[in-house]
Amino acid sequence: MSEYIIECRGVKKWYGEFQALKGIDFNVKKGEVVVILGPSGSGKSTFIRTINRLEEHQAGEIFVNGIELNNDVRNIAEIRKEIGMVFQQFNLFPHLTVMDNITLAPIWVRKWDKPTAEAKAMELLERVQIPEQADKYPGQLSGGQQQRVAIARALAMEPEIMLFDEPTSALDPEMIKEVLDVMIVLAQTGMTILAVTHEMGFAKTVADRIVFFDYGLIVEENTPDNFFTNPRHDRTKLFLSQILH
Amino acid sequence: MSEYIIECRGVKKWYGEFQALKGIDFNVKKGEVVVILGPSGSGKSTFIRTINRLEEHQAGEIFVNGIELNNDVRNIAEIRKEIGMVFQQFNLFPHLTVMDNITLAPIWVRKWDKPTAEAKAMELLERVQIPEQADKYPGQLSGGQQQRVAIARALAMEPEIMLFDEPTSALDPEMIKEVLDVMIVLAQTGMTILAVTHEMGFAKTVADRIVFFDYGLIVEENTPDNFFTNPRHDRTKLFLSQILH
Amino acid sequence: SQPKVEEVKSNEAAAASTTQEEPAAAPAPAAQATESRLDTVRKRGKLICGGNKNLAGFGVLASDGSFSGFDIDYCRAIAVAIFGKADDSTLEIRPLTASDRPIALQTNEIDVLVRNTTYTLSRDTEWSANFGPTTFYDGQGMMVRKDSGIEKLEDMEGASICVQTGTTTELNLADQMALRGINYTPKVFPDAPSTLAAFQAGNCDGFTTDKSGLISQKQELDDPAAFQILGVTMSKEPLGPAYAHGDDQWADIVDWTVYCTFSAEEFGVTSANVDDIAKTAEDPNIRRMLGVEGELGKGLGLDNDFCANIIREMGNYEEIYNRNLGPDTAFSVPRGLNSLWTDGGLLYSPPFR
Amino acid sequence: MTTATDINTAYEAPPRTEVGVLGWLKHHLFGSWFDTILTILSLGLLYVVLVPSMRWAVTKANWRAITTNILILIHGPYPQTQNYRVFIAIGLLVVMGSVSLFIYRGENVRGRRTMTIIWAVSPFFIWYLLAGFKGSSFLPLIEYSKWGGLLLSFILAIFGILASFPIGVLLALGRQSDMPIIKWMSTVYIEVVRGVPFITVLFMAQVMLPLILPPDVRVAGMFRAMVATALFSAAYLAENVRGGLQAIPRGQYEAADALGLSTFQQMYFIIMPQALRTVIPPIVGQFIGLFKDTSLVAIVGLLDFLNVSQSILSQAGFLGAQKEVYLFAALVYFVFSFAMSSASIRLEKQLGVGQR
Amino acid sequence: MTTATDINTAYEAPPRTEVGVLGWLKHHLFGSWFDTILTILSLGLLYVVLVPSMRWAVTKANWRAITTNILILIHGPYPQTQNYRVFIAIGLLVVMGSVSLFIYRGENVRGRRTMTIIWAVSPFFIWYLLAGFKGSSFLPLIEYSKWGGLLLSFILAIFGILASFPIGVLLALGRQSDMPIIKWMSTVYIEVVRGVPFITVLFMAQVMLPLILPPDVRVAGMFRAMVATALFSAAYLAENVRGGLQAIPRGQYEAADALGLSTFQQMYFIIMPQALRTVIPPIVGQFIGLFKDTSLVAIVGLLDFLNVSQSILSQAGFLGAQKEVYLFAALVYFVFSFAMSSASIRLEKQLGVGQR
Ligand SMILES: Nc1ncnc2c1ncn2[C@@H]1O[C@H](COP(=O)(O)OP(=O)(O)OP(=O)(O)O)[C@@H](O)[C@H]1O
Ligand SMILES: Nc1ncnc2c1ncn2[C@@H]1O[C@H](COP(=O)(O)OP(=O)(O)OP(=O)(O)O)[C@@H](O)[C@H]1O
Ligand SMILES: [Mg+2]
Ligand SMILES: [Mg+2]
Repeated sequence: MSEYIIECRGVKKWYGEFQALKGIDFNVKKGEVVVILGPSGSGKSTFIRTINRLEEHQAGEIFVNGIELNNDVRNIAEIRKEIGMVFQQFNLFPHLTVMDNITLAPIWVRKWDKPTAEAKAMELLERVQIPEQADKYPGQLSGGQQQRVAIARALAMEPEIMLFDEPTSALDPEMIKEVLDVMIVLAQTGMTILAVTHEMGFAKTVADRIVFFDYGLIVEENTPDNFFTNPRHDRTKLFLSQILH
Repeated sequence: MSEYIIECRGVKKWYGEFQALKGIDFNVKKGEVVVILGPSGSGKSTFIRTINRLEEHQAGEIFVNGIELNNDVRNIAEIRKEIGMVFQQFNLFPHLTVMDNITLAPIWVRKWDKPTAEAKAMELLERVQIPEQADKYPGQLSGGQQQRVAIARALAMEPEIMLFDEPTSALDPEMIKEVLDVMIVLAQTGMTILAVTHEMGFAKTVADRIVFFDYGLIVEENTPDNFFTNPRHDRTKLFLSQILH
Repeated sequence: SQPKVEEVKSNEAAAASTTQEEPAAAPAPAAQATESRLDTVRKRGKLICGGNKNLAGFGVLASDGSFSGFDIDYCRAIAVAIFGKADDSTLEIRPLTASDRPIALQTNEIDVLVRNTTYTLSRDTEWSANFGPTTFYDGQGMMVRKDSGIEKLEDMEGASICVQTGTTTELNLADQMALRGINYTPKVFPDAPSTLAAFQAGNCDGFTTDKSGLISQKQELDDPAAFQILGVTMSKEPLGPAYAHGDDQWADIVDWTVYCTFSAEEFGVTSANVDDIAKTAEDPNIRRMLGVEGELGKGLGLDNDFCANIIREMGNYEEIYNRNLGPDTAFSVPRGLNSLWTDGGLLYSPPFR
Repeated sequence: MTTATDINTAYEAPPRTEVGVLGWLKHHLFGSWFDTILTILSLGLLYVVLVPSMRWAVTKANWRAITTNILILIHGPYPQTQNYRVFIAIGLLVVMGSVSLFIYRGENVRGRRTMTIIWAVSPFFIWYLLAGFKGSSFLPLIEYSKWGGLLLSFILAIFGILASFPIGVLLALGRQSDMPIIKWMSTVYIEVVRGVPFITVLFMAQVMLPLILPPDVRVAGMFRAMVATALFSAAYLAENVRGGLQAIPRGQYEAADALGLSTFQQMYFIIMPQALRTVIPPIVGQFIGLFKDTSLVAIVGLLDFLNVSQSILSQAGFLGAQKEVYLFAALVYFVFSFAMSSASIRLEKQLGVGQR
Repeated sequence: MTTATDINTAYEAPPRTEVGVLGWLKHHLFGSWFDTILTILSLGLLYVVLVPSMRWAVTKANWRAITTNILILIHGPYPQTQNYRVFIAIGLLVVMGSVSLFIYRGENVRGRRTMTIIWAVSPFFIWYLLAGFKGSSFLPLIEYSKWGGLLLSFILAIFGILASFPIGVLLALGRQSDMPIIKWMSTVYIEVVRGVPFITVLFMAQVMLPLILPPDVRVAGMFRAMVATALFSAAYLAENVRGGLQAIPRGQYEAADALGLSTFQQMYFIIMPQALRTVIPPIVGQFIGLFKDTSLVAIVGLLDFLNVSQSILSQAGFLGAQKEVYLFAALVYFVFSFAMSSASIRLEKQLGVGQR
């Protein structure tokens, strides 16, 4: 049991009558880096969001750190503390400075005092290489800088797991590189990472495992090498042919 | 004079005290496909937007089809009829159906009657391969579909020139391909195209010329072959090294 | 300082100068001078009379959409004097609040104001208005709860009193209480219903207004028997019609309309017998009044039989009074001062001759 | 682990955690102890408030004050011999309203266009039906001073809404304009009118207008009130519309420019439809306010619904009927305000404001 | 063509097409014939309106009606022997306001915190300063029925604004809530209160309250009016806030959830600051309306500013001074409404609502 930090068994999810997840069995070990691929609408985002309960699953079980995700509000709070999430659209709080964006949750959820939280925030901003932006507002930053702030904000809670939902797809090419660099460093430090991304370079270099979704199911699970050079499933081959144009 | 469909001489543009364009000399022949590259903030968007007067230039001259762009409102209207523009964020009108988005300008600016405009619109929707979406609203379409509607909307005015400002950078990888395919077909039909894009595949295969901007100046102008394999300028080399990771 | 104020006021009303431009204001009095009020009214085809819609017995909007009441009947009488009849085509009642009635007069919105308005010197001057003969002699009274133990004003030390704002009532109250050295708290309200509602709700110990109003409004209370009206009369409240300065012919028409109803009662002419009496009467006073003899009506610019018309349509003073306030109504206000001079009251008409 | 060899594109039906009305009740009203307490408390509150009120309404209240006066409540002093005209107008509107519900839902374009034309023409038709013609014996002239009650309140509110709308939109655009004169004038107008109580405006109109106009030109009080209402409301509307304009992304203007649309076309087809849609709630709130503020026109001597109600209290038979009359008035205002509010929420939903 | 061998990162200065005030005037007021005509027309209008008004105000108007009564206009029947307390309160507020302008602009965190505490405490201080204490000879008790004029209007408006704010926010959240009971209750409250005229509410409070309360409990009219104002305003505020809530992207809620913020923290730190910011214009419009509507409290017998003004008109000596009195009242309302409006526009700019 304790071998896995995330365990999903038969997770199913409906939006109204539409079934977005059809029974996902999927486990992640501590420190693993997993990249999730798949065509648009295949349920990647839905799945990653059920893990920190931004979406409620209606069947199956999800355990994070051994705690089950169910209607118990305390469990949800407990699990969310351990999971950081980075969104495609950054979702920074536009009315707060970068510093306040990062320290808000540590101060009010982790109950750190302000100097501690700010010291931690500065450390993280240095790690994502934008310490000089601490007092700006998100609207004053470029997209790449905003996404790095979002990563720092998630890391400030010192989570054990980081979820990334297409973190670079709203960015310009040069900025993509900035963000990927941060993610790569993060992966190398041993963080458990679950990332939906179409950056094949990232998948090839740092992923321990690649998972391919379609129609709400896991179609293929493979090592990066095998996945790209020797995919097992026809659907995967079709997908790769379109991506690697 | 009539050799060029677009002629720019010493175009300068300030935002307040900040100079975004520092004297651009640049001409485009009818039927040419020009790709504009450059780092973020180098003035690519600003330049392309001065050509249909979304931004006003403060020095220099711009001629489109031999008509000078100046404060004369009639000239501006005349020129805008001949130029179609596709934006990064699509900018479809969310309260109008796809059909109405496309036919609005032909009916009210070109003064076509409705059936003519709708016939033309259907023809274009078939060309961008989404005729079945005519009665939907933009919010009901995927990003790739929206961008194809935006292209159809611009083409419906039967412009002689198409401007693209990073038309694919808000899209998912699979959708990028859909849009690029449409653009490639368009280039092959002999349309004059000016495109800001970081899709190197597009630049390599269909561009007649590549222009590289930095700090509000044209740093390098070259054929695609030479540009990628044998760039003249150091800045270009640096840029290429970051993009082609 | 009084005359000075008056001068300023009357100038202003006459010259009609406001924030608007000066030149446009200048011709206004001239234009008014050329056309008499009577001509204006005739040309318009109807009389516009400022009235009340909220005072039971005096001016009320009835269920059939018409206005009725003692004051409204005088509006009618004036319309009859001019047009020979009073109906929708010859009379329009403009319901007014206490505080906009002077403006309505000054701006010629209305031709005459018959809205339980007390005749005072300052109103006479500062409203740029004149008052006709008093139609109803009222006096301010005080109503209290029977169980309050208050029998006279002197018992009201420290009491709170509900009173309507913008009225002479408010000022009389202050004068009378100051005179007697009584401390009290006035609670003022913008209109009659809210004043009474506050009293009903127990917000004040006393409720003051004209006695006629007290009598009628007492009926509006949930339990009229639990209240009593004190004997004291705190003021003189002569109520009568008012009209703007500047047209004496018009003033005469209004005045003699009122006197017509007084005289008719004095001579025993009623709506029932007016036509017979016109044929048979021998008293020259009556004959002149009814227009059978002489040219009195023509002198006013009216039909010679204007008074006969009034009595035929509206009745004499007694009929008007009884119809609205008399023993058969819910209010049953005793005539008191409003009796003919011959009965010891104050109603006295100058002779028709 | 799981390696599907064939992709399953079939769907299972979603689990039914709640079935039917009872399930819904259980889930929503008694889902937790907190819900349950709330449910019981509010039922209790309803009981405490409603039961005595109903008992009073049925046994004690003297509703004759209302029933006897229902006609003047509806149309004020409008002559009762002619009041079938008012009821024809009401009937017409009801029929048009019901027919519209069908027609505008359907797909019949010709029918919708016809209906729109009918709606556009009907105000003039109804106006002449109500006002009549001088000297006509079939539809004799009814003077404006005779229009009152709900009829008057409606006319004021509807005119106020219809007329303030274009003025408000123009003012909002004016305030955003690049031309400083237009900008200043719009701003001054908006700020001055918003800054002054409606009563004061009405009062000034009452005092000033007769002084400006030649003495024999008389503007009926109703028109004065109509104009004052519209001008007053326009200033508030302008600010609401401005809020909506601020929510339109720049890209919409740019796209319209790039297509070569003129400024007017851009506003009419692109900007305004979106701007107005986002500010439906405040605009409707304002219109409800306008409807209720029509009662202030009493100051120019008009007999609107609330004033007729109040005057009932002075009728000899109903001297003590405050509670009944005020309750009834509140109820009538509520019914119409609520209808407006509901219609607006339906509209909001149809236009998809709430979704994102 | 141009092939820069070295990148020019230097900037030229922008061309100066207009210099100084004259240049600005030329460009903006006389830029085209249309501008020029507009400029001349509006100057003409100003002349036609302002000059005679000023002449009237200076030569004809009888301002003694105002000057003689200035004290009761400010504080109504508050005893004039004690009215230094009112002026101390006003002075205090002015001083606090001016000091705040400096403090809140500066960077001194301690100073700002102190100032905020002073603001929080001041209402209680001022209240006791004005109300006094029973039996005290230094600050004798002044009964609430003696509070009037602008003082009363302000108290009603400020209390109405401060109290309706939290209630309105809660109602808006309630209406968006998932719990049907809370949703219904909020919706019913909002719709009923919005649907009924303020006058009716005040009147009902007047007639009904004494029937509900035990006979010896008397609530001062001022408190009744304060509560009614706040409750009434809250319903409108709720709808405005709901408009703001609808403008918040879902991503903001999700990000807050993902960080583990509680529902309250989420609302307080993330959602509300943004929601309120977008609806500043309608909220301010509503508060201006509230300030002006305070004049309706006359119906429960309170002497607010407008009622004091009107009562001047029944003083012998000033019976005909309508124009002066109403103009002055309009001016006073305008000054304060405009101040609110300007402050809100500054706030909007500071918070960057208009920029995108
Ligand atoms: N709130 C919702 N209501 C209804 N259907 C939804 C909702 N969210 C997602 N879906 C549907 O569920 C399916 C899976 O969506 P999801 O966002 O998980 O896909 P994805 O794999 O992340 O796609 P993408 O690459 O476009 O982000 C899609 O068909 C989508 O239309
Ligand atoms: N409206 C504006 N006001 C002030 N500065 C502006 C404005 N628009 C653009 N700029 C500035 O002008 C410069 C050029 O902007 P532009 O958008 O043309 O760059 P770009 O090359 O298109 O960059 P990107 O790849 O990020 O789109 C940038 O430094 C930008 O900050
Ligand atoms: Mg997704
Ligand atoms: Mg750009």
